[in-house]
Amino acid sequence: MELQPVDNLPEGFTRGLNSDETSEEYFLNMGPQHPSTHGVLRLVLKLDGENVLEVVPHLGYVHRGIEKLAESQTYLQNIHLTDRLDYLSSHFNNLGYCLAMEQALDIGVPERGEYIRVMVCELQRIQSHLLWWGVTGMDLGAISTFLYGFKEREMITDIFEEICGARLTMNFFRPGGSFADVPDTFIPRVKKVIERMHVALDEYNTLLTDNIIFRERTRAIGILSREKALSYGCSGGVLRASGVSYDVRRNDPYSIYDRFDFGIPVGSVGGCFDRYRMKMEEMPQSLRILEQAVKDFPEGPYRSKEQSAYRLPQGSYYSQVETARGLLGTYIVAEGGAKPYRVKFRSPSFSNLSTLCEMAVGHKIADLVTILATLDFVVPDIDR
Amino acid sequence: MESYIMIGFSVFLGALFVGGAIICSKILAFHSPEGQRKVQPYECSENPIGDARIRFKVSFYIFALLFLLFDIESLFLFPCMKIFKSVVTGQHGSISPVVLFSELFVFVFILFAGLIYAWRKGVLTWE
Amino acid sequence: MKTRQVGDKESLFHFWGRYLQKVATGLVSLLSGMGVTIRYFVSPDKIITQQYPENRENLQMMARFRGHLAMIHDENNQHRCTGCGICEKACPNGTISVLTAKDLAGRKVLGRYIYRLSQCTLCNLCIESCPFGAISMGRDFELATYDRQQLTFILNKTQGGK
Amino acid sequence: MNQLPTEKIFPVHNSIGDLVRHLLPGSAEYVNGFLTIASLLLVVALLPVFLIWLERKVAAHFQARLGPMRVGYHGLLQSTADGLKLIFKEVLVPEGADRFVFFLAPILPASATFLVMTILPFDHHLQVADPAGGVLFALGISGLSILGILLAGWSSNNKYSLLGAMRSGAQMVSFEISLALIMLLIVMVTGTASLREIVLSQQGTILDWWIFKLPFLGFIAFMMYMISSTAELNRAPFDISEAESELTGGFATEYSGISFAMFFFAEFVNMFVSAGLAATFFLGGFLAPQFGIGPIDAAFDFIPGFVWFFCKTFLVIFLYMWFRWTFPRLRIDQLMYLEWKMLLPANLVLLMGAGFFLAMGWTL
Amino acid sequence: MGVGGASGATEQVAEILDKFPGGIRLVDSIEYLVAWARANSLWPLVYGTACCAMEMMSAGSSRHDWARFGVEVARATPRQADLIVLAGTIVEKMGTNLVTLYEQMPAPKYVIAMGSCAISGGPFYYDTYSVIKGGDRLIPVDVYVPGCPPRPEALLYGIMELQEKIRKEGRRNPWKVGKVLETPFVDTHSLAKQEWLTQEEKKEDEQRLARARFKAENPDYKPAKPQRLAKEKFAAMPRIPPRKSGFTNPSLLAAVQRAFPEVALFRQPEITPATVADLGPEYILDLEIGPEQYPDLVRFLKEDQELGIDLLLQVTAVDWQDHFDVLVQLLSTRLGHKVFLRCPVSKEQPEINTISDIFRGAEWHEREVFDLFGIRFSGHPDMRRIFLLDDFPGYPLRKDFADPERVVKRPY
Repeated sequence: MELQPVDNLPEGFTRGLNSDETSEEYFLNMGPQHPSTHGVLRLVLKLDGENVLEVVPHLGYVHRGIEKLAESQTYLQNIHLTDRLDYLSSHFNNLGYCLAMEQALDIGVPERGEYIRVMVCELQRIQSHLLWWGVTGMDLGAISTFLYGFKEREMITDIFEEICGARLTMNFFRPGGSFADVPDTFIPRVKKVIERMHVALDEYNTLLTDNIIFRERTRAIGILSREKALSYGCSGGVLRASGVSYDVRRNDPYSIYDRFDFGIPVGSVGGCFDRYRMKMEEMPQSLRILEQAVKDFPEGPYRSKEQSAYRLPQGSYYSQVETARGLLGTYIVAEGGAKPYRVKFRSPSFSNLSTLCEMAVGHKIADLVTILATLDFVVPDIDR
Repeated sequence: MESYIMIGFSVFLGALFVGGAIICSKILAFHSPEGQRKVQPYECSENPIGDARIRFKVSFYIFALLFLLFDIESLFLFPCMKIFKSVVTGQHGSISPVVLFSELFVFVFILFAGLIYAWRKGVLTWE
Repeated sequence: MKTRQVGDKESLFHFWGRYLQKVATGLVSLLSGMGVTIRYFVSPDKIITQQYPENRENLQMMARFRGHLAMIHDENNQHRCTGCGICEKACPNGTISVLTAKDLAGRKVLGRYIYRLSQCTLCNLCIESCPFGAISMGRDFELATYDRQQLTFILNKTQGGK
Repeated sequence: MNQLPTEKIFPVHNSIGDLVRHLLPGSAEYVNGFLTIASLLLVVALLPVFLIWLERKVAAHFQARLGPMRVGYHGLLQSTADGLKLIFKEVLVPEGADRFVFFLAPILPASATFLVMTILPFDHHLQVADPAGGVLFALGISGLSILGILLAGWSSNNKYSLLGAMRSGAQMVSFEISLALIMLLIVMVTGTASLREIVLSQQGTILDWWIFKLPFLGFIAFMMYMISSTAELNRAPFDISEAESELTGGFATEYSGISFAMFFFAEFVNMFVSAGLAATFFLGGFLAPQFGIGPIDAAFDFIPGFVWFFCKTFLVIFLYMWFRWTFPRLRIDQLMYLEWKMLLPANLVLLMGAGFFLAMGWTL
Repeated sequence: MGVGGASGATEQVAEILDKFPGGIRLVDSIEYLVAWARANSLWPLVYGTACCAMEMMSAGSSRHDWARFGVEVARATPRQADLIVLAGTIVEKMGTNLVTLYEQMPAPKYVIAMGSCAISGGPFYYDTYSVIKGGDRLIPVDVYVPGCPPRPEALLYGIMELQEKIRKEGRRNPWKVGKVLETPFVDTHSLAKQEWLTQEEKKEDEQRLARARFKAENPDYKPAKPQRLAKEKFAAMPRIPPRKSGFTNPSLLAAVQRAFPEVALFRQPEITPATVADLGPEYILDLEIGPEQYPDLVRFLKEDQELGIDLLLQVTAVDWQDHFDVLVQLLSTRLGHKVFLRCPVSKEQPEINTISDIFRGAEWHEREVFDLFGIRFSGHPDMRRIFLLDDFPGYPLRKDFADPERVVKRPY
């Protein structure tokens, strides 16, 4: 058996394979069509047996040019584009965009509208985390978790479908509130979800969190130090797992989040298990917010005055929200007129994923899958 | 011996069954025209980088050696195990069960010591 | 991953203690996990599957479910669309083409309302923008076809259309 | 229990055989043997079809859903459809593959499964062959499926396949040791290596089964057998060689159509064989469970032995499925840790413990 | 591409058998059996690019459970798959991979286009430079399931339609590989309008007559006024600005100006910390600095302990027709304030120093800016395109980007 030299060094690699006799190095494509890259992300790995020596991610396999497209659509039409960024956080994306518009046009939101926003967003956070939990389990080989996670997720999806008619791409929020009021069944349904989730979370913890195999699989894998996490611009669970207590809802509150009493889980080590724990502990906190919101859910108008056409005054507007994955920044540059001059979404997954090269090196392929799972990214959110 | 004839016969039948299925499929299955990338090895839908016939980690061979060691050693135990019961029940009058057990114990103990040695040397840790 | 070895700073007794404890807690965690799954296995009432084609009779979509765009027609097959084209402008992806004609009185009326389901994102903006309440979201979802051309619909039944 | 006299040529007897014996004296033994093998072949051919359906149904019910429902009663014909489809599906051979080895690889484990089936004691007299070294035979044959996987991985000219093959090689090679040691334990306490005699050594009440005998040690041995045989079968949580989320298709990445079906087939027959061996070693094989309560015992005894054998085997198969649909997958180094640092020492200790019991002449 | 007709030995076997009495029956029943097996055993490929993949997963979840159709055996490798559900947008970069995937599936293989993006490009039909407008331009599609995304039930219905299609095919109606659409990208919206207008023009003359006659017959016809739908009215609400923490704009500006006196405020030529206060608490300090001092300022902001700025939100750019602005957005996780700073870059020579040595996260952001705006960052360790193919012509987010081959211009 002779080692064939790689003629063309794969893109992004600076060093080729170790050319000496005992070398066991080779390149391997992981993706764009791979079950654990969660969509179409391509990683080119330089491996030594099973050990990862270098990872080069290749993005853009679902780059749809949303930011260019947004420049040719009106402000209102752009809301439905934000659905398709991080489709698991579409309410958050809508909200972020609407907050920027509200800031520009000085539109207020009535009390009930704010409560709807908070509740719907927290439901979405749980929904997104449930999917993430299921998929994480599946990536680690526990297929049942995938279906268990989806069971409760469907309950929340039903709520969304009832309030806005869509299950995934909601296009629900508008500047000043939402396009429709919640039906009467909303609160009972939310109560049911809260009740069920408390039981379900116990089940999840027994099934996966406490499982010795899972613990061993995630222990001391993919450590991301506090400094690195900050330097890479991580946010959300990834940043908090590394010990930085930053949550937009707490540190830069939007909507009415400063009225609610909830905790921000913070990790210590910054490994895979910490990142996992962040998400698992965020769900009870979201339930806490929901419980408080259900208790004093007000009557009244659900949105403020509608405008026939939204024209933002010249200037640039920035808003940020805490999505299920981290900090989503919406930056709108307006030059007057019905269409924005430039729209930029600061997506959490983009920055979070960039730490992958740092974390995966020295681990095995199986650990790479664990790291990818706990990073919890959505590829269209990265590629936009 | 006779039983092995039957086993041989069933091997023949098994091969017939498996071969039949494969031949059946050969005749009846679809053959789509050759495409550009149809026969390219699947590497997540990308063009494979480099050769797939690669050198592989030495740890695999270490474990193969360990396997040989322990598997053969445990097979050495087999005859001893086979008569153990009859020794205990006194059918082999000449051998005392305690002596046999002691011999067995020494053997297994050496095996165990080897394992501990490998453990301490760090051979058993898959890197 | 660093695994400690025998005699690696901790006493043998301590090592075995830790080892056995790990085995015991590990086993307990595995068994309790198996407990969760078996509870699902033995209780058929926990099955939440909705058997779709079999339950067609009583399958009810949510009231606001957005399946496809539909034009509201009354019992005389009359619609309220005036052909103003606001929905066409509201649509982000050119899904709707409002093609107008002139009626006998010379007034602009709707000729043909073309709706391309193949391109529609079901965002609800056309319905929100319609000042006359002429269109709404249909709740059908069984719309799969073998031919992409069949996903272009003419929504108005009265004037201009075929 | 009625015991027929031992046979002259073949240790095979069943009712069909008895009939033939009457009709065609002389050639009876051969005809009888062929018939048994033919019926066995039928069982082997149909088993995976049923087992795959069962796996899918059981998985579904573990996951609060229904599983196949629309083909036949509760989807009974689902795996038949799958099998038929796979036969009529195109077989692709990747560029640069070693064609001969590529085609040979799935045939090996599939035909090897027939070998082990021959020595399983389905009933008192329903057993194709009962070699004196049956245990060793079973152990030896089980290695053949490793060979198939290694060949498949190597010949595919695909890095994922190769990774999967190497993983499974290391894994199976390791777990074979503890499997061998557990079988040795059984040989030691029974004093025989014939599977039939191992079953017969468990006659008596249910407490005479090896799982309940050897105070506590029997149960531990059973557990260890379950762990190592699951690993040997490449089933979750030890399915690292075909870990879908890591290696896409694992060793079978390049296999399509009938070649892939062969792997599938072998996997499920192997599972049956493993479970059958577990039933034989630990659960009294074809013996009816006896509780020492007259009428129940008589009723149970009335049920034919192969029914009991299948019941016990399916119980073990259910355990395999239960594991699969509950646990996450282990990493390869953890797998090695489990085998070399946990199971193997425990096995040796167990062996010595049982030997000590025996040598002391204590009741087991 | 272009998988022609499929052939198999079945045809030859059938030709021989057909000659015998009852042979047709036999072949027919085998055909039926095979079609039945194929229809009921559709193993999908684990493939999904965007939102529709979630609904595809939902279809596999306990609630909808596509296992009932025998579809749950999702294969990660195309070699064992029968069905590929095009769930999500297909972009140019993925296109070749998709064709590879399809070709690597063994025949017979089926394709379901799920959702608007896979059918026609959907929301990304107009004004996008990278999206392929419909999966059937690459591979033949059997069933189209509309929706955005379709409900799981809709996908199940699509699978049932596909089963129906498969059941009807046999030797006499042999397995057809569908055709790949090779129509150019057209603006269907404008096309329909144009067609309609020419059609109306032709009718113009006869209609004029009809109208005249109508007017003569009904001299005092008054058309009914269309009734406007009464919409719910809402009161305007005063906006309560969110609470801001950390440094206030004046103190932040003062701190920066102490170290960098040249720093200017974007679009606010006369800056003093006092005037900044008038811009309100929601205004985020938007500094402007020359290219020479730009990395130094970023470094200063990061390293100044007092300011506590530690997180890079993003690096991006804006095309102002005559020049670019490279934008850096920074945040203090500890204190909560944000600083934006921008650096003008000329269009003729779009090059600027990198800040990826200060914030590691800037590396990808700068690659993105390079990819979409064509601004080079000198000193960047890995200056490649990040999203688009290397041979993509031009930089799409520039205002003067035009690519008639890829982009269908919005008609209105």
